[in-house]
Amino acid sequence: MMEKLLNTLKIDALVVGGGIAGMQSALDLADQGYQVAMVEKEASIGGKMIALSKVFPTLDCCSCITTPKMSAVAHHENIHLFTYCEVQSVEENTNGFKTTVLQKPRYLDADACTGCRMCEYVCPIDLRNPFDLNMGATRAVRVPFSTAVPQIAVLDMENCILCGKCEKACPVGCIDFSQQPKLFTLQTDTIILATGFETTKRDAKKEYGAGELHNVIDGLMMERLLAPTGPYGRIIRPGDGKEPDSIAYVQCAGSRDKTLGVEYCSRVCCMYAIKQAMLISGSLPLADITIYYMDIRAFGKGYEQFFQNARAMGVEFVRGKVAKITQDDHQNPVVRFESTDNGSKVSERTHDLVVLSTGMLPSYDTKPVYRIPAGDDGFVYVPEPNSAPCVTDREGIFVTGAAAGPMDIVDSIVMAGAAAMESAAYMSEKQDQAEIHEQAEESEMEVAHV
Amino acid sequence: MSESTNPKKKEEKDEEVRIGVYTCYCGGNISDAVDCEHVKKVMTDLPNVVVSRTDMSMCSDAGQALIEKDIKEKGINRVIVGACAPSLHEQTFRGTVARAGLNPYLYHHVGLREQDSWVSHGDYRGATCKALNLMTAGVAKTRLLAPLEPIRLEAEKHALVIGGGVAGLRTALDTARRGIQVTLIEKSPFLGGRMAQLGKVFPTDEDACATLDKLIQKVASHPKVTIFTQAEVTGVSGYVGDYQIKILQQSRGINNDIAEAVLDADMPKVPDAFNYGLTERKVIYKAYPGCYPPTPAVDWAHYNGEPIIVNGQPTIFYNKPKNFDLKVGAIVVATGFKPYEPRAGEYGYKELPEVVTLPQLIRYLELDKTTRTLTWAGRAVNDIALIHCVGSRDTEGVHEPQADGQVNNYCSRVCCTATLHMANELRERFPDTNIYDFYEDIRTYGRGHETYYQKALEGMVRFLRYRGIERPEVVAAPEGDTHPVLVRAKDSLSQGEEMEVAADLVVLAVGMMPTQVDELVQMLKISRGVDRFLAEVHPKLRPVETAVNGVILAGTAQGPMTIQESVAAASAAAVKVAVLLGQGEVQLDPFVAYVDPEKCDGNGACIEVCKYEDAIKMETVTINGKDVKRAVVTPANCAGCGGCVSACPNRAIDIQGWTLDQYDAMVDAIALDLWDLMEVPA
Amino acid sequence: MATRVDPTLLKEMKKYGAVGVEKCFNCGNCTAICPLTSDEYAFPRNMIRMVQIGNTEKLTQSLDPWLCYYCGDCSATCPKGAEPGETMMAARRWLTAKYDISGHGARLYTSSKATWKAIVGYALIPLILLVIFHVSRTLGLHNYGDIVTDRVDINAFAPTMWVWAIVLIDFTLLGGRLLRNVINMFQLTMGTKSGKETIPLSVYIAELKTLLTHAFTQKRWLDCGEDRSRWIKHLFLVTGYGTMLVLIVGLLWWFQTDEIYPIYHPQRWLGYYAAIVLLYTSGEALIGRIQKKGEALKFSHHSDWLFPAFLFVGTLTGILLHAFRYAGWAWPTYIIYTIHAMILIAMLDTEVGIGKWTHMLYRPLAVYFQAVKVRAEEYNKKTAAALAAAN
Amino acid sequence: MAENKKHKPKILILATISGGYAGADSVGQLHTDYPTNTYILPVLCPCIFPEEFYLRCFEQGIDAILVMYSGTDSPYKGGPERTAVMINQTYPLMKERGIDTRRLRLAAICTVCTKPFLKEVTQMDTLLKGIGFVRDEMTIPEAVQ
Amino acid sequence: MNKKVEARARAEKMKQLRKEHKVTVKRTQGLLKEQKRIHRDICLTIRDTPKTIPEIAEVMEMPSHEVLWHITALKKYDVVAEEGMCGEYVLYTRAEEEA
Repeated sequence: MMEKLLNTLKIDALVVGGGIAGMQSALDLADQGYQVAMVEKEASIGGKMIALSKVFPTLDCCSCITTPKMSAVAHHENIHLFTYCEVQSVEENTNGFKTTVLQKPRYLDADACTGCRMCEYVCPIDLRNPFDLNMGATRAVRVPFSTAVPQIAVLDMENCILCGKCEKACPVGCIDFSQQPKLFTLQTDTIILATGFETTKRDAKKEYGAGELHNVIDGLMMERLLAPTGPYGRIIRPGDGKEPDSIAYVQCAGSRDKTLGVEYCSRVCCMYAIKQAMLISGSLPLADITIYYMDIRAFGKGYEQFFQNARAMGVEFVRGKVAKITQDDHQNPVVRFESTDNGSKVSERTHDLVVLSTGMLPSYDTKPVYRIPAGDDGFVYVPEPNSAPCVTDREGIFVTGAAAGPMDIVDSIVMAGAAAMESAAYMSEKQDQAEIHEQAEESEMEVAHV
Repeated sequence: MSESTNPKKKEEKDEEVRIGVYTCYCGGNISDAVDCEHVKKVMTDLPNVVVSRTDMSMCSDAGQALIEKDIKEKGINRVIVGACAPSLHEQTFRGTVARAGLNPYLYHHVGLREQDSWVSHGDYRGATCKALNLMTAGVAKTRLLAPLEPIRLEAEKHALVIGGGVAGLRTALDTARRGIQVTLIEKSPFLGGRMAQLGKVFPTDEDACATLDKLIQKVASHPKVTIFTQAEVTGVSGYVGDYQIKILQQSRGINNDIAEAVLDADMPKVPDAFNYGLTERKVIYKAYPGCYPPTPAVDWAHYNGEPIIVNGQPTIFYNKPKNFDLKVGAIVVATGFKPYEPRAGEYGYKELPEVVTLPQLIRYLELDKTTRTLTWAGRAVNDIALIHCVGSRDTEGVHEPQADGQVNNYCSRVCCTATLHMANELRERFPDTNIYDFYEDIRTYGRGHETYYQKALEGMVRFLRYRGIERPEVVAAPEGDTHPVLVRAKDSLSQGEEMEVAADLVVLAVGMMPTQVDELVQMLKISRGVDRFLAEVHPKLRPVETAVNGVILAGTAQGPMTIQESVAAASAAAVKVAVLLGQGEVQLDPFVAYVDPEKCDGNGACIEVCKYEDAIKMETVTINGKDVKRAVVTPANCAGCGGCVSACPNRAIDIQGWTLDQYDAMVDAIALDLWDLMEVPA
Repeated sequence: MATRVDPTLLKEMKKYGAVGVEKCFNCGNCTAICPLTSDEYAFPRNMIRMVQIGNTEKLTQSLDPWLCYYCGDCSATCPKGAEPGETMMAARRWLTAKYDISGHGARLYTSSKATWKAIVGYALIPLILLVIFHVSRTLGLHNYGDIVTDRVDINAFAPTMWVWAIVLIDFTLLGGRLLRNVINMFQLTMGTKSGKETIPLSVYIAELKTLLTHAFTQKRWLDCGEDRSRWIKHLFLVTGYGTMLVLIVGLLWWFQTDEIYPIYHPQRWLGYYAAIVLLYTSGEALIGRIQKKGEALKFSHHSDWLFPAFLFVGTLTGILLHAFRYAGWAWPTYIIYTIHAMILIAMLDTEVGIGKWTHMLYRPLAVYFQAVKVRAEEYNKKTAAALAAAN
Repeated sequence: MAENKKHKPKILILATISGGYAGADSVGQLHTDYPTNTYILPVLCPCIFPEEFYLRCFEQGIDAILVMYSGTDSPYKGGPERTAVMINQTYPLMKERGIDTRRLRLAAICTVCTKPFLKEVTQMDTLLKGIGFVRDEMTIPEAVQ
Repeated sequence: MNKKVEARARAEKMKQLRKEHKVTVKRTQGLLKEQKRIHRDICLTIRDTPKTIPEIAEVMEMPSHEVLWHITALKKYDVVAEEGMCGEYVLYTRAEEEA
């Protein structure tokens, strides 16, 4: 299939990671005529962004921005998409980089699958859906989510009883339980790392209930609750299905906290909390929303106005770090905090639902495979951020998006363009040099002839 | 250049019109306020409509696949989608339609989100009825759509970059590295922009000028870059791929042979804007020692024309401005920012000698990098107060407007980190000083920025937190006080107690304002946002492009940014230029005038009103053996304004894709009273 | 009028052992995590803020530092590593010094060199007195106390009544100093110096039981979230120390005897009990500090070492004294007696009224004062309401 | 909003893509409500419309027309001027037919002119509440329905 | 005949595969058994009257968050449907068409 095609094609750039940054870089390269290979470890591209509800500060629906890009990536004649694949090793050679990629088995023939989901409907195993942060349900064989690209099912062998029902149900007979992992290689001139980020684990802080309190959720979970395709189809709390009347946001629940080993600011949490607050007050107009914060970092274009609008809409902002979250007899989370702004009183307030504004953590260590070190914060090290924000300390390999530190979508997209520029310029210059070299050789030969 | 495509139109009109109508939920954005299912139902019954569907998000791959499938399987040959604003996804769906083998202009987009669901909360029935009318109008137009071919134009592989600051330089370099010719113009005599005025910069503490110099060297030595300093754009015409630019360049006035000597000569002095008026410079000057180009320049605005003795010779310098034209395919606007200038009396600025802006202090410290004792206004400085958000985050009606009557309600993004960076530098260089910092929120958001806050705290900088509406006040200390100025604020961290800092120096962390480029904005027809910075099309979909095809933004002209962000934005701008011009050809929408030769009687009314050169000509053609005059349009020269359409008494001329017939049909549909169709449970 | 920010206090407080207080960005986590805080008591952030702003006046008037038992939750959960618990500790040191009018305490807290000098100075007092005593005897100025070497006769080496007299004199002086400091504390914290509304005596009397319970039990400590072992150990320490203090200061004539009583005699077992408790608790405290065990022992200001070290060495020398006497070694007994006396005097003189020792008075007083304040506020409200009703 | 039950006078907005239409989008992005009897059609430049077009609109039952052009920001040479000419020529024709000339208005709206946009729309809506449907005042030359 | 051979080969292959994935298959089978029981019980509980999550949890003596998850799964695959609200809680009932 694809590999054969690749042998005949010269691939110019490899983009690792199919999130918004990776997609934008790939598109910007492909639009210039470069052949791009994209490797994504999940079964669909779209990254973290595709799971979000609406985005700040425009409040337009997130999938309206992501899905067209996903679609463009999938359909672009210069982009070759490899999902459910992981990069195993990278070797440098005279032509650039030889990358060995592992194709994880989907246990079905990806070329034949039409994404009809018949297999999913017959599968007897209900599993927690990772796309919904384990709040919703899915099956052991499934299309990852409704807008997945490619629309191909994937079978989770870890949770399969091999009953064979899917095999029988599949109209094209593409299920193959005996599929094995496969390795293939890609030869490229340059690599762009767009490996993205992870979020703070919900159980990271014992003062916040160590993940044991079911009505204390994290920001990404709230995104799913707000998304029209969310697990419950409405905003109810995961502890007992109650529609919350009073919702609290705990800012810096994973950032700017030495006890968690994360001293940096995660950059997006203030804005996503404010955005979610605005969305909630749209769906649950009577709900009280409180945001406990230390500094509101509404720094971007239009962000400050967004923050002021939220304030004007009645979202309550309380300055003070929540020290402790416990739970009352009705599973209602109780937050304890000092309001440092107003008379410095210590208070305990009961809410129906608490959202931890968890921060961004590096998701991938580039050291073993790419021999690129991490900075103090664990994100990919960039030696000259003010001159070359996408250039790593290994020539020919570039970094973009949240792999290079916490970043919001706007900044990721801009940086993705910059990474595409850097790698394109790197390739142009390499080619120019090769031509100069060739010319020099030719002229030498001429001299020799004479 | 393509031919006008109207001959084709006739044939295809005969074919049966089969319309597919798609109403998007937009993930709830539309369906929350509009009954999309009802819209779908009503659309099904309209003539020529073959399918009518809804989807959670039409623009998703699955949604697009739906349309493709209908085109292929149901023989749909016109498509209309009701979704977000056409500026966002009209192109997406044109692409979808094209992929399915249909002419992309057989697609029509109706904005149901920005112009209906988002502006009609609480009026579900009204919004739904409005959607019905709009969609019906859309279908009416769709019925009359004709296939069109985009106009293909050869693109000049040449870009103009306006602005020689770090963003402009970076865009120029990157564009040139992709093999595209670049002309970089800078208004002032020297490159470097605002970055040259900085000392050490975060997050690396590198020397700004050193970093900048490296970049300038690369740009200046690149064979594909031409640099013009003291140059300004005076005229723009044309369109993407083929812009004609008029440039006016002032003379430098100095030959290289006297470059050294002239600097030593005696001559009048003026306040040095490079040092924000802290010092004076001569009228013939270099901005800073290592500036580029290294040749001094004459400050024509201040040079009085009197002879200056150079090498013993009285010399008079003459400015002979040069006008020249350029042909470029794309324009990058990198006109940068200017620091906010507080009005007189704002925090004591210009009234108390001890009050300075942060950029001024940076220059002051750069003037003498070695001194270990800080003095200001003749006094040793022991206590320094820093005030954040000066000229940023102001609220209309609460804060006094600035000198120009405007209120900057945005956050200037960089000042927090810049201020803390300065606090740390002061702490390091002058360890005995006490530093106080008045803030509302510390916004050290970027990678490595929080470290500066941490360091400032560790360095015993005292932070006082005021609340937005209660800004600090700066007053002269009463006679006999230990210090010349007092800064007072209600410290929210001390239960709102009024605190007072006695200071020798008050530093205002001023925000960023867009450079005044009104004329350029008008010439380029680009737009500004409410914050008066230049506006992009969409912050996520097209973050560096303007609404004008071929005009691209780079750096702080677009909004406050750090150096790092400016550089990234500049590279992103360059990539757009490369995409646009790299292929040597650009495509334009075919929305231009065309003439129906059967209706045209050659009266020439259209030519009379047309303001575009060579857009419409009268030609003699032979019809039925008779030589008659008929109007003929040259598509590449036609802008598609339609002035000719209203002038023609015979309705013989129209704009492709926007015909009067289509408008009539839409108006009819909008005039329909559809309330009867609303008798469904809301 | 606006309070002027005073940058010196923070620097001063660092000398008193505040570490990291400058790093605090006032998030309020410490106050909210503290199990003892409520609407009435909000610390430690307020305390930190006073230090950062340099509000010396407010800090001097504050009782809050004494209401903290240093469980360390605030320091353990501080997102900035600002060590709020240690700031509270430093504030206690600072306040102890502030209450001391002589300024002696301040010198000892801010300089380890001054502390050493004081220790040596005070320790020399008993030595010099003994030397004078024996030299004057050999000069024939008096005929008390020949040094007996064939058996142990402490009362001959250092006659009990003389020693007791000196101890009592010293203790009276120290007591005077302590009383003066307590009055000073009262004036500073209860606002009598700032001319605020005075609290009626009845309120003071009504809350007396708070003073007594807290003085003996440190009950408030139990509200801390940690386990009770620290409280229990401390309680034991208090009983052991109290016993020893009573034995030496109050009952020296009964305690310092040459006759060895039978084991069931209270003089024997009281002494043993006190010795064991003191040796164990002070030893554990020292080891804890060396190992930096737990939040409360992570940082040790030089003044923190002093009290447990004195107790430990004092107890050790006391035990040795007892052992030598038991063994009948005359000279070693006299020498160790001298050393023991030197240590105890040095301890008393550097601790009572100015050192950490003093917290055993200040802390219950502070709890008491705080309770008085709360009651007074209620009282005032009531009277105001009654007045309003009458009108 | 119970009053929505019935058909209300309709406002047609002809908005330039480079100006008014984008301005309307900006209003949408701010989620500011305005009446639903407003129908925006994008135009490249309203100079395309001859006088008959406007008259026909009224005849068809459009009760008011707001032409939101780009004014001096127009990307088209001569477009704004020509638009103004066409509209000025329409007014006397409206009078002839007994149509209140306030029903046709020309306004310059830029891409971020959210406040002017809302002002125009609400003003027109208020006007229509007072003067009612166009059909009720029109003297229709030919017999139409 | 040919079909039979194929079926046998397939059965053999599945057997082999089940052996290969012994651990996960066994664990998942246990999970499935439990899940089936719970689903049956939930359906039984809400057969006659629609109930809220806390009500179902009380009847089944199960933590409410687990009940919610099972309901979510049943709802996604159309076994259970929402039927109005009871105060702040959603009422769940059997879906009309049984899966």
